[in-house]
Amino acid sequence: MKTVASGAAQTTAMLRTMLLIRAFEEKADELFALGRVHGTMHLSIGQEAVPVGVCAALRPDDYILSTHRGHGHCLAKGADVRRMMAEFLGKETGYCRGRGGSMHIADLGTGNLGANGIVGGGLPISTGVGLSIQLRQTDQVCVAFFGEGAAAEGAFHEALNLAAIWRLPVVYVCENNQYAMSMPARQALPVEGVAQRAAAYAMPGVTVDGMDVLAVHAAAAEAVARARAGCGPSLLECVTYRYKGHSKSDRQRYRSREEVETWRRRDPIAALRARLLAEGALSEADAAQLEAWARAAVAEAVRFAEASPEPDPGTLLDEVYA
Amino acid sequence: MKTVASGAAQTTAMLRTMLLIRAFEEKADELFALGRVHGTMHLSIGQEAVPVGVCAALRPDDYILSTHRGHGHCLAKGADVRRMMAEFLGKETGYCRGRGGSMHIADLGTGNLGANGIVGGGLPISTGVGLSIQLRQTDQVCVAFFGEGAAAEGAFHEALNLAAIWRLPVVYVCENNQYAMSMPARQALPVEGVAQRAAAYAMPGVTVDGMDVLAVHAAAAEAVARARAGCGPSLLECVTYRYKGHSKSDRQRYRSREEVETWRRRDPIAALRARLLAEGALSEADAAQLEAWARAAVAEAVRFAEASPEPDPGTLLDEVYA
Amino acid sequence: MSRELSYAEAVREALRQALRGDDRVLLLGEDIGVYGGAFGVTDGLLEEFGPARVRDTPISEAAITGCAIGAALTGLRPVVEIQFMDFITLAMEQLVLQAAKVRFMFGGRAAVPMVVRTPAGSGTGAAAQHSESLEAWFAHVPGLKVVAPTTPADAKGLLLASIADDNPVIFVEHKLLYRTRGPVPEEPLPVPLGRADVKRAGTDVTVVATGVMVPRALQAAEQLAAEGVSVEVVDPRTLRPLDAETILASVRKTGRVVVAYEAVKTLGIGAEIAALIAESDALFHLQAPIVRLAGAECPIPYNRTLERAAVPQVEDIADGVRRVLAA
Amino acid sequence: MSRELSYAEAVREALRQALRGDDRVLLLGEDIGVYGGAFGVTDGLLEEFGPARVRDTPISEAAITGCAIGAALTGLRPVVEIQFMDFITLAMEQLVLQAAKVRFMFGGRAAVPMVVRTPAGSGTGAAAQHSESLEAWFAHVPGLKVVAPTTPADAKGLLLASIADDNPVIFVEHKLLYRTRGPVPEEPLPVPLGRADVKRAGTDVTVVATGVMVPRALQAAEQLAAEGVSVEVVDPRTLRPLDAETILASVRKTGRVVVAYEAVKTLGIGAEIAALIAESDALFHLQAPIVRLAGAECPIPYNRTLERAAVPQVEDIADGVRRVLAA
Ligand SMILES: Cc1ncc(C[n+]2csc(CCOP(=O)(O)OP(=O)(O)O)c2C)c(N)n1
Ligand SMILES: Cc1ncc(C[n+]2csc(CCOP(=O)(O)OP(=O)(O)O)c2C)c(N)n1
Ligand SMILES: [Mg+2]
Ligand SMILES: [Mg+2]
Repeated sequence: MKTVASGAAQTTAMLRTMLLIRAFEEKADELFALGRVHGTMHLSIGQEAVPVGVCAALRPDDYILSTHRGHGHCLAKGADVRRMMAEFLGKETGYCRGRGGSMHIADLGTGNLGANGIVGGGLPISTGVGLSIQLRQTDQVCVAFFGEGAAAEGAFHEALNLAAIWRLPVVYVCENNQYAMSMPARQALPVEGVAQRAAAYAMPGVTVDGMDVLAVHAAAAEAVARARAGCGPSLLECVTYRYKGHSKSDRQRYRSREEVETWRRRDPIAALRARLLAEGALSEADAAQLEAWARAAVAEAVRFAEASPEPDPGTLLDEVYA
Repeated sequence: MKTVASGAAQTTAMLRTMLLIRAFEEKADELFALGRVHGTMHLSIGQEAVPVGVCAALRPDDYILSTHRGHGHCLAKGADVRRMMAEFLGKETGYCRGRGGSMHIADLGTGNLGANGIVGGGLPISTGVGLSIQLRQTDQVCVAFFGEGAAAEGAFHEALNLAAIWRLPVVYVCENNQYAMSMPARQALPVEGVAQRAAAYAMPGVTVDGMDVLAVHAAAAEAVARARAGCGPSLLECVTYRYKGHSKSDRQRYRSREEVETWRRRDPIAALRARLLAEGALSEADAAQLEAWARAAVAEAVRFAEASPEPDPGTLLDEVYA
Repeated sequence: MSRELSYAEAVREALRQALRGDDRVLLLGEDIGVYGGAFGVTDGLLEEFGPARVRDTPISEAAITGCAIGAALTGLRPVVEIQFMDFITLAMEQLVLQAAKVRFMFGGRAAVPMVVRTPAGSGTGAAAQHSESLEAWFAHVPGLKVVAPTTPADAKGLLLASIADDNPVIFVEHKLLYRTRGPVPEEPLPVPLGRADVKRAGTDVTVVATGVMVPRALQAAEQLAAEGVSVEVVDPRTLRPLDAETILASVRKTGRVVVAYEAVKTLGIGAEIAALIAESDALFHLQAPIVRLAGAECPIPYNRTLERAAVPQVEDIADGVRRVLAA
Repeated sequence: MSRELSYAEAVREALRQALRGDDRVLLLGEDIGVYGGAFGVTDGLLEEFGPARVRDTPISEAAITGCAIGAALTGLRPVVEIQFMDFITLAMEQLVLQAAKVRFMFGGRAAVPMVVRTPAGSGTGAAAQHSESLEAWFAHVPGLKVVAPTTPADAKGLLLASIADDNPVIFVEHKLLYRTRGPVPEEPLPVPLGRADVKRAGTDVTVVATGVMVPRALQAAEQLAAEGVSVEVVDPRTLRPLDAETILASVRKTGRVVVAYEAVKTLGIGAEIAALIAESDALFHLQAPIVRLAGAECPIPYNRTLERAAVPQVEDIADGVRRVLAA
């Protein structure tokens, strides 16, 4: 897989975003461990290539629907890390004014229609976004992210079926990270991968190495172009891995340390970094600078969030109805 | 397609059952027109080959789950036409003591776990029956009937997925009668037929002429044998047609008279009759006798039902809890 | 200008006027196109507005609902028809966890202007899976509005208001009312959500009735008038938010209350109405315990006699009023 | 013989004893095997009973529930875990239109002995889609039973009774109670369904509380005792069928009622409790309007302060009691 149309600048931007996501989540993990977070969260550390590769193929006015494991999607679509962190910490300056938290961050300004606490819950909605695009006759595209575990939900089936018969501009991106909580994909799926199901909806089904951001990007670009051209939906399966537990309470008894280690050796950030260095597109100093930038941006986000006010309980009922 | 293992006696029995179903439903139609039925009903006239061909492949202790269009399934599995008619007319002697009506007839004695008013509603239940068979380690089989319209429901997907990963002894029989109410199958399905979806569950998917009872029977026998042998579920699609409207209020604006006529010319009962005559397995007199028997059985069922008492409103709450 | 329309025609007229007046409105549902809807409500709309805006869908209640949410989030105003209220059970996650909550969860930065129309109720011999009255579930859900018109005029005006509303609205139509007729203004005049209507003024007893119980209560009131009893019939019309003030004012006046609803008695809408009274000062005006008349604690049976016995009839309401007067 | 267990351990013990005692019992759910369940309730059961009877499922709430129905109809006694009560919204059709109605629709000729266990409630910072309290929906459905234990002993005994029951039972566990401890008998002794429990006897005010409001009410009662107020705390334990008699007897005695529940106030279980009182003779014993303390009319927010503000706390209950005494 070569750097295709992307160009070195875009590739470097991808590395930057992946570093930002990683830094955000490592900080989130740390804050959680320090007891500074009330709630739960799902880290996508190890999976950064998927949101970044996919979102790099999108325009600012394109839409995404995200999942419970959505920090990466949100940042990759262009969210402000400060307002994300503020939301994570439940502050009034957060994207959802502290009402949503990690599992519900949305940034309508960048077309992110929200993370979702319900597995598969965003899939029917994404089909509706596709329908809306078609009816409004814009050439926008909608990407729906979901985990391979969601492919067992009825919502997956209904959503893809409607998108297929109506030829809607939606790209369904499956982040197959091998597990749904403790359930191994090989035990939950009678077929090899989720992409095998695309044929049931007469849509293209592509499987790609989800640890290779450029491969993800190339495949996503093709599916997005199809959708934008009015040729209908696609299913793109990105094979990846989450390094951390499912959520904070996970003892990870369903997998071995060796398995995790094997995948860590294929780290998408390290791989891209190495490649850019090898290609001469980046120097060690550039890389270090990017890393420092990401950490600094996250540190600044934490400062911003911590300095922000808590929501006022007197406003509890303000946002229930429009 | 030849008469395979069935033998002339079994084939004649199939004709008999098809005639009984036809006679039952023509009478139901007539009673409805006379205003003697309070409620709705869904006639399967034209589709008789499917329940009869499938159920002929089952043992008495096998299970079926039926649909809103379930008269044929019920009779084919061995129900007493008198108690069916009594249920249809809402009588205390009916299978459901008049509580269920056409859409909910069940006959647990013959393994019919019930018609269902919810499209796709029986599919998850059938998977559970398969699970129960597997856990109880009997060699029973469960057949789940459903219309092609139900293949758009999430329940279809979830049910088949679970049956596949657990290798349950369930045969999913799709009665593709071309329409779901007014929705043509070609408009609701992005693929050619429902059987095309079997691959998404790594199970065999077979399409068969649903107007040919022997073809249905042969295909069903194979799927049932697989299930009984512990080789897991199958999806069998029977291509058929309903001659009558969806239910009583249907003006049938979604199809042409010519289309209906074309299908009527392939009538499954007429075809089997002609074939048995041609093979010399049946004489015209035999055939006429079978027809008369069916009409007489239904007439007797109407007498039985009409002589039966209405349920007592004082018993309204008796069957809510066990 | 007003003329007589049936309730079904009134709903259709509201849909037609909304579709004509606002490009963002679209209809989604099973068999709403050439079939005209299971109860004929959308008859003729496909011909006028075409298959893109009057969109027949496969049998996928959850995804249809999700489609409406996605469309509403991105600038459209979808109106979904769920063929029978029973089938809304398949869309609960999308309606309750998504549509109702999105705005709140996103800190007020999104709106979900959509309507789910659905026919409810028993009386047609359709048995337990085609006769549900589930409005109380939705009235329990912040973020949703629940509307249940009982006259053609209310059907039209409340539907127009629901489509114009920026929140998800569950619009409950009653099958037995579709053919009832009444005057309906020709103009697209919304009837505001959240306001009860005193369908008949009276002084001795308040009957708070919803759905098909409203015409039944009016009939009972007519009978009782002959007995010299003056019954006030209050129709909440919107079940969430409930217009508690109109109900309580009537109770303070009459001191006697019958609540009539078709849904199962336990935790049906009348439970909330009784509770509202019991937690207000109106309690001290009560001269008799509240009488709730509602659906029996069973699924709806098929047999016609059993089916009738399972929900309050005119005579049950009249008896209930007599009972509350005698207490 | 009794020893201290946590509520989670008590549930686990009931499951273990049921699995040991009856071959027909099986567990189905997401991550109930090696993971031990999202809240650790089924920890260790896979090891003892193997993957056939402690069956991890894919994420398919509707089909898991359907599997239980099919298994129950053919001789087994399945116990399903729905990981969070919110997700039960995906199984409403199977639970309400199928499980609850099959017996009635089939004229009493079938039974559906199954249990759906599910953790409910807020307080964990899990926000709007992981904090639902939806028990009132199910209490509105004939054919279902609804159980909501609040102590370890009740959790064990009621779960055993639910598994032994021949009807579909929704068994609501509360996340915040999982770690609370109390004495639990070692023997597999069922606690009968349908009977309320007076968790504290008193004479001045009745507090009818459910779920996590029971320990909060007991704490409030303790505080109020210091002020010389004698509070009776009634825990219905089973929400369908409700033990109206025990509640009404307490109301007749005290004449003052606070109903405390976590679910959204409108049409939560307390609506039915208030209505039951208002339609009974107990109404005439009321010396003050009923006070309902319940969840705010909004989804559960993420922020901890907002989350606390959205549901009644100990001090709110104490204030409610003072209010009902002052009226
Ligand atoms: C409808 C529903 N069922 C169950 C859950 C609990 N849950 C949250 S994430 C998760 C696993 C999801 O797996 P997958 O879709 O593969 O996404 P991943 O977590 O691996 O990113 C489960 C079971 C949920 N949130 N929603
Ligand atoms: C969940 C649900 N949605 C809609 C309906 C209304 N309905 C009853 S039958 C039917 C068409 C079903 O089509 P199909 O599955 O092909 O069966 P057929 O009627 O053709 O036998 C519809 C839409 C229903 N009963 N249940
Ligand atoms: Mg996964
Ligand atoms: Mg069909």
